[in-house]
Amino acid sequence: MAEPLLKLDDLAVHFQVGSALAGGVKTLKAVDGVTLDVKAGECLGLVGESGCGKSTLALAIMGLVPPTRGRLALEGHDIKTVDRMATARTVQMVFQDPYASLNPRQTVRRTLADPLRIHGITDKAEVESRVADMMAKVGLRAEQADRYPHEFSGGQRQRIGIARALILKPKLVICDEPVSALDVSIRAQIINLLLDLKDEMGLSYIMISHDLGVVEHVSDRVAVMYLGRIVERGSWQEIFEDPRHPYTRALIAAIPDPFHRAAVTAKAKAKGEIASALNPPSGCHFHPRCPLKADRCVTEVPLLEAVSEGHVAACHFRDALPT
Amino acid sequence: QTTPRKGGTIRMTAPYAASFGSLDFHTTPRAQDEIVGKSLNRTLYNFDSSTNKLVLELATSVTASPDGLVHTFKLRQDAYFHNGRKMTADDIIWSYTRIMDGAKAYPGARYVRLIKGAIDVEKGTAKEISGLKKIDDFTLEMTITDITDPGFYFFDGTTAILPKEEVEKPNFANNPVGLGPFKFKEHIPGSRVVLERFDKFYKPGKPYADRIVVQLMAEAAARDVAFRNKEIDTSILGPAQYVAYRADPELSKGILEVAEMFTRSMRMNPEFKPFADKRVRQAINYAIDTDLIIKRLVKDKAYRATSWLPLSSPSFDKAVKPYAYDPEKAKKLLADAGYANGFEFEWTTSQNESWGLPIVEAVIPMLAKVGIKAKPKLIETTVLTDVIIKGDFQAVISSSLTGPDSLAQLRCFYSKTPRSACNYVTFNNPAFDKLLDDAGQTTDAAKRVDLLRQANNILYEEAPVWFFNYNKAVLAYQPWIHGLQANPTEITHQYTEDLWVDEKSPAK
Amino acid sequence: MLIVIARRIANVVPTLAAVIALIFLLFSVLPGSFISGMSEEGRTIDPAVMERMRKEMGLDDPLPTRFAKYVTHVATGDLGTSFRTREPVTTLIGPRIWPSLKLVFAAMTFAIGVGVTLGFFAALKPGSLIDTFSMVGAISGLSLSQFWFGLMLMYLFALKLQWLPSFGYGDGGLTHIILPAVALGVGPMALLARTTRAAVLDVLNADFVRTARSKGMSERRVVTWHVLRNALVLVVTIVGLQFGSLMGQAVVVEKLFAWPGIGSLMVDSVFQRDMPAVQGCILMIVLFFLVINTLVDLAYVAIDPRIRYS
Amino acid sequence: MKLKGGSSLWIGGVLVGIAVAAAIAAPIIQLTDPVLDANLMNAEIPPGADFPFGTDAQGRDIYSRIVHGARISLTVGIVSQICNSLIGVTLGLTAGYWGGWWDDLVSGLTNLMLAIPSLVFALAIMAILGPGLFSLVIALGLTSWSYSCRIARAQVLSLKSQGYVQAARILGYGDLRIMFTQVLPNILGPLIVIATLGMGGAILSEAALSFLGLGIRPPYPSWGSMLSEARDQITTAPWLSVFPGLAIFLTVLGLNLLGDGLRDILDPQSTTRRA
Amino acid sequence: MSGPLLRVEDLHIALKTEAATYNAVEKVSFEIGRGEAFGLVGESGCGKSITALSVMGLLRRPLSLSGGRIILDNEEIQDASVAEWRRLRGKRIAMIFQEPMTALNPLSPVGRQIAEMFVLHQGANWNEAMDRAEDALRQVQVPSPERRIKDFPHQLSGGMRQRVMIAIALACSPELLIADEPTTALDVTVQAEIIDLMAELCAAKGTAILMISHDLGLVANMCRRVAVMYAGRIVEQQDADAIFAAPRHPYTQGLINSLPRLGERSRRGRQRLQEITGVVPSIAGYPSGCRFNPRCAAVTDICRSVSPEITPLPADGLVRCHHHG
Ligand SMILES: Nc1ncnc2c1ncn2[C@@H]1O[C@H](COP(=O)(O)OP(=O)(O)OP(=O)(O)O)[C@@H](O)[C@H]1O
Ligand SMILES: Nc1ncnc2c1ncn2[C@@H]1O[C@H](COP(=O)(O)OP(=O)(O)OP(=O)(O)O)[C@@H](O)[C@H]1O
Ligand SMILES: [Mg+2]
Ligand SMILES: [Mg+2]
Repeated sequence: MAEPLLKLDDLAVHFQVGSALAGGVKTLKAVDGVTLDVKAGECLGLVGESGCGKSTLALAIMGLVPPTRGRLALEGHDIKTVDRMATARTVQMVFQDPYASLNPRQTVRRTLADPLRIHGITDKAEVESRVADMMAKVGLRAEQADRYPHEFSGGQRQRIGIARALILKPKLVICDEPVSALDVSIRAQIINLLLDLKDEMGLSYIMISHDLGVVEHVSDRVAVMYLGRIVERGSWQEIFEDPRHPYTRALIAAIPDPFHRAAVTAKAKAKGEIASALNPPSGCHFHPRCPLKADRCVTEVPLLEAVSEGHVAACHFRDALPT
Repeated sequence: QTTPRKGGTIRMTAPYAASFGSLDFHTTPRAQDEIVGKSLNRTLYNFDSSTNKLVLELATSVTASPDGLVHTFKLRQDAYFHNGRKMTADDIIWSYTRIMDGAKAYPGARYVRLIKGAIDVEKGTAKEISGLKKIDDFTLEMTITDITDPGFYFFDGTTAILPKEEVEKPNFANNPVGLGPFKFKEHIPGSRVVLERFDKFYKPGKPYADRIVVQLMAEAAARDVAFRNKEIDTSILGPAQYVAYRADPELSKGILEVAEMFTRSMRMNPEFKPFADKRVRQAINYAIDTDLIIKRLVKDKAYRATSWLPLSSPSFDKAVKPYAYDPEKAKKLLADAGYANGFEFEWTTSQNESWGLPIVEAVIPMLAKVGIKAKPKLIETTVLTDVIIKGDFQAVISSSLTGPDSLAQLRCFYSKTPRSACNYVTFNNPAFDKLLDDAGQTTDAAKRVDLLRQANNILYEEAPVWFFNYNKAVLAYQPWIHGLQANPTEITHQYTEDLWVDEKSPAK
Repeated sequence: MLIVIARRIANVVPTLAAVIALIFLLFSVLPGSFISGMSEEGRTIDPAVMERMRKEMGLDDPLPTRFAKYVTHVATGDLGTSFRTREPVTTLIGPRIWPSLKLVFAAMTFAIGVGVTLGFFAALKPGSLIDTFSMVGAISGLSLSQFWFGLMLMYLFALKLQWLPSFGYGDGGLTHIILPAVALGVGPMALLARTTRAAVLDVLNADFVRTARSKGMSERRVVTWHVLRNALVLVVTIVGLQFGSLMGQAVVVEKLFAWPGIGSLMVDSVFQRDMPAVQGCILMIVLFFLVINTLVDLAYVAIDPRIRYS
Repeated sequence: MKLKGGSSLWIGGVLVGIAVAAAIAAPIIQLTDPVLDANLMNAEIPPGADFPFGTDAQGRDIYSRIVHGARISLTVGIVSQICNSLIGVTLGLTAGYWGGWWDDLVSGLTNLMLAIPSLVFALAIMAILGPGLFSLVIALGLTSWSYSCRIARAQVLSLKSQGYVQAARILGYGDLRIMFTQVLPNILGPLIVIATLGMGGAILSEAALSFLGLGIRPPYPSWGSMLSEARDQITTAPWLSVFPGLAIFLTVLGLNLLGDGLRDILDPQSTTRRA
Repeated sequence: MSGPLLRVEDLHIALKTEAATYNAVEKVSFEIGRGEAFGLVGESGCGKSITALSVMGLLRRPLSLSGGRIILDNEEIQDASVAEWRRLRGKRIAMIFQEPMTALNPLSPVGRQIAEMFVLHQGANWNEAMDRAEDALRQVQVPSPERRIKDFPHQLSGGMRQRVMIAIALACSPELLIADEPTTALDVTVQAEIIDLMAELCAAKGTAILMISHDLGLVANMCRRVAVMYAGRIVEQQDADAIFAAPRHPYTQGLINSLPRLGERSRRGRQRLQEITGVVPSIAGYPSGCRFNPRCAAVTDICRSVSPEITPLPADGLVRCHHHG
């Protein structure tokens, strides 16, 4: 089998918060031992509630936060050994907030052309044509190239953000909640665009979102995160039709369902609030909210174990969930 | 005049800085501090402003040996320190010996050094000054090293007679005790010193006032307001206020003027080539319309300087006329000296309004007319002395004390006086040296005066400096204060036992 | 709480140490020695005497030696001996502290009293006459030259109206402090007026104020219960910073009004090259700043639970 | 402060504009030479037809001196603020961006500068360097950068997590390129505001230092030195102080208004940040 | 008593800027019955919040009510005096805001902020008010309320804060609760809990709800009737079931069909999402005629020139479209 495009092995990112003088330094385990891989041409969905470490994971992959432990391999090479510029040409990222992710003092042209120049493409004509190409691909008109971000709407800005991520022709694009900051009526445009580009350019995605509908729609495989750990991973059908972790079920159950689709019952809903990553509960992190909580959940950390080929869940009762 | 009133408060001002240096007057040479010192302390001699003479203060008589070197003082028997103890010859000896403590470098040492053997004490080779001998409690014999009037040396506040037992207490500077007409009451550092009448003062019936407050007021504009607001009784005036006060019908009634023993001049450093030539130096004196500057800029708050010695000096020659304003002559002299096209020099100056930058600024265009370009270089007053001592200037304008000891002052042009002592222009003139040598040898006062007059006239001719003016000190005073003295050594130094305020004074 | 105090004090120490080092180094390169400063108008000092005094004051020691000496002395609370009076600097500074504090507190009282009040009422009616008026006043207050303003006050209130004494410390009573306090306080006053206005406006637009209104509270209650304290949190920082630096700003006012504070001692000492005294004064000024800032931090802890519990 | 519409910007701009124009055109619009045309025969003439602002004690035309004073005073203001901004921005930018020990060091330094009131610091520096334009600019330019430093640092910290800065890093931009192309242009607004307000402060500080006797070196005048020299003549020749006083007041007022107006445009969120 | 609890008739809200005056909300009418849950849905900026604020009498400059009537329990309140508003707010109409983080006073313990309600409206003294605040907290299922009343807002999680907001709003058992996007800032699992809690409490107290959200699914689940707003106007209003089953306005249709819905792919495989072209117009750039016309797939000439009138639909429904089909 070919090397996966991206492979994470027990990746962890811990932050030191607080100061020695004020209440002591604490360790915040934003990402705590994540193992994942992304194959070429695949879209991996990453879901989880706010603060579970999705963005941190993305930043760690991008090299913007240093991992505390674990390995990160890009096309089989440890990322530490890969040149920063080469990484940049392989992995790129689309950000959540289209307003904050564009430099307000740079025209679209500059935003798109500068990376090319930095990566050694100095031929003016080539830069021009690649910029024009890219703009056309994301649905921007050529005459808009010399405008500043504030002259664009949110959806258009997100298109610029996507264009910037794709200008170096990366193989993998991490999309960190690419539509959640957009107007509802605009979201479809961007989702469609992302899917089109994927086919057109043969991209792989990591699609981070807490909107289960979006994740289901675009993903080939899905990973569910809770408090820094992956609690379930599998193909999109497995996750959405046969979730084997109570948290996944709770997530699905929480979605208001105007069509009364009764796949997951209301009994699956979680109680209470997400614990703080600063002092996560013992054993299974989810146990205080879990409808199935048993004694061993408090003490014993469930491991990610296979439910079926390619479908893993970290629950002591993964095989015995009520339906 | 009516008989002086007893009682009341005199409110004087100390205008030269925002604080007093110290109230241990041996340690401080500042004119500012001496304003208080004059009330608290007494010295062996006194300067009598009415006669411009030095008179005995703590002694009733003095006799000199024929060679003029041994002086025998009969001391006052009625002088008491504020702690109630009577002053004796021991106190004078102790005070002078303390001043010669080499490790402390008291400023008064320069005066006491006149006494034979004082230097040995300073160097630490002797414990006692050999030239001071106590004959009895009230008789003191002093042997000096130069033929001169010791009065010039022992009237300065830094040679005050202090009581040993008080000085040796740890906090003397905060509880000063002296022989003066007023005793210490309180000192609010940065604000004021308050003194109270000392009842055992030795002059009968004096002092008159109950209290003296010396307010610190360095800011002239603020002092002006305070004076007009009747919050203070005396205020020293700058040129601008001098004009204003003279023009005011009320204020003009209370102005005391005196020609102080300060000569303002621009020293020319002969190491700077043009200034080595006498004709250039004279040309500068001719080129500047000094009278105009004094009239318009200094607002007549100065007297035109003729030569080095001030008006109050007995050796001042009234027959000599100051350099006239004559640009043509200046040009000619410059041409003779080889500077027909002029030259450029750097003129070091301080900020001072009467002998600093404003004067320089007014002179620049005048010199420009004869082709001399002056570039002002402003430095701080504090650095000025440093610069002058080091000779680190081409020309420098400053103010110099030129009295009351004319011989001592003229020594500053004596060729053997090093620059670091006070011959800042390294003046060297054999005729001048000879006159000074003679003056130093003679015991005949009249002859000495005449010799010095001649020497002073040589300076006039040689023009080592631009003779600018003698300071006119101006003290404004309120109508209710009486007995102020026109002291030419420093107008703010008043013998306060003679001052009194009438009942119109608003002070309680 | 104790931890917060400890942390603040721990923060103060290095700053203070750095200030000591900085000041010492600055003044060790000062041209013109103290001794030459001792001679005025023609009364020069004997060079031999100067030499000896230099020795006595230890000015001829190499710089590191002097620095080491200075630091060890400061650590024991000894600020050195004044060149000028030959007294310990601490006794020189001691009597100045109280007048300085008085002036600074009076000025701050004025600034807070007038500035905060003006800013507060201006914010309640933005665009109104009082708003425009006080803000024009505030910005003018920030554009005034302090000594000029002081002089004007003197002329107006002492000379023309004869209401107040023009200068000096007097008996330490109220009348003498008013003019210098106003002259010193007008800058912070203007600043506080502006800050308060901005802060109150900020808070008035905050969500929780809308919540309070939606509870059915009267506007007055909203302002007194919810707006004031929150605005205060924003204003306190500025008060602290202004307060802390006021002793340094007082240099000019103290000189003008012949006020016996640290500032005038410092200026005097600078001109007389009395380095130990200058160093001592600056140290006091800095210490005052740090103390006030620490107090402000503690005030925060008292009024803002977000800090208290973090 | 919020005058109606952008009027604070307007009024401020006009006031500052006049001062700048006067400074630039000084040699043209002067009536006499401000230094050389001292004529004691003309000393202390009140404002009138020949001398619109009167003459000073040396007989020099006050108007011409004010016009030239604008050069010095504005130079002091502008150059010292450029120094402050350069120092502050460089330190703040790098500290905020790199963090770590450098950040700790810079923060310490900033606290230090904040703790020593800048007037006191400037006084000390002036005492060391001696009076003069150069030392004045140094004294004022080295002593009040803590504000711009703090602002720059705070802004960088908040920008650092903004998408476009992160995107730049991901795209392989170097640190310096990020600082100069991504960060700096976006924090310029508040920094300009601070510099504008700081200029006013510097002009006032110059006046204060002149009052304390540590001002500008002659022969060219600054407004502060003119004002401080004239203070003794306030009763006898009030025009000597009125005009430099007005010049200072109006220019500083203009700068403050301008700064406020700019803040509304460039830095809309920060109403309380700097005071 | 008869008649609906709240009737909003022909509401207009003006936004005054230096340049011009705009109608931020125009011709908005709806009714809410006693105890009924009514939903108001629309994208960001379409005027939902200010409609709600106008019902609270909380519009502030530059916004102002420029026309229409607000009738609470047969009483016109749009011109009520300050004092009358004060008696209405909190007591009869209460409101929950979107950001629980900023909607609570950070310097005041939450218990006190609840207790304020009892002091204000029921003349309680602080002690008994605090006791009742504790009860109120218990009602919104905050664990150990006796400790929590002393906590400050920053010590609570987002969900807890929103519970406190609910406790404040329901403290005086108001007749109407306006919930302006009460869960947008919360996580989905927490959101579900809060919605359930709100519905439950309101049912218990007989409080009507005006639920504002941009999540059509959420509103439809909770409310009986739903109104859809677009650019300051209500474009469609129907029963919750009907609006999903048969949306009549092209905008509503677009909203329902453009978003991937959970389970959709399982049922029908991946379909290309239906796009709504163009962008949401800004308040200064509302197009003439039908405000949706630049984005509408079925646009005709009349849509560009004539503003469509209301067409009534069965069961109190209405739609504002020339081609409602
Ligand atoms: N630089 C940092 N320093 C300290 N803690 C951090 C840092 N960045 C993130 N965290 C913490 O790490 C945890 C995970 O944050 P992260 O942003 O990855 O969550 P997320 O899943 O992306 O949430 P969201 O859905 O809100 O975007 C959070 O508790 C967050 O507070
Ligand atoms: N205080 C205000 N000043 C100026 N314009 C305002 C103000 N409040 C609201 N608006 C404008 O009124 C319009 C409607 O705003 P409103 O807050 O009601 O929208 P919304 O539907 O609640 O949107 P969201 O989903 O973002 O909360 C918007 O265009 C908004 O820009
Ligand atoms: Mg995230
Ligand atoms: Mg809203």
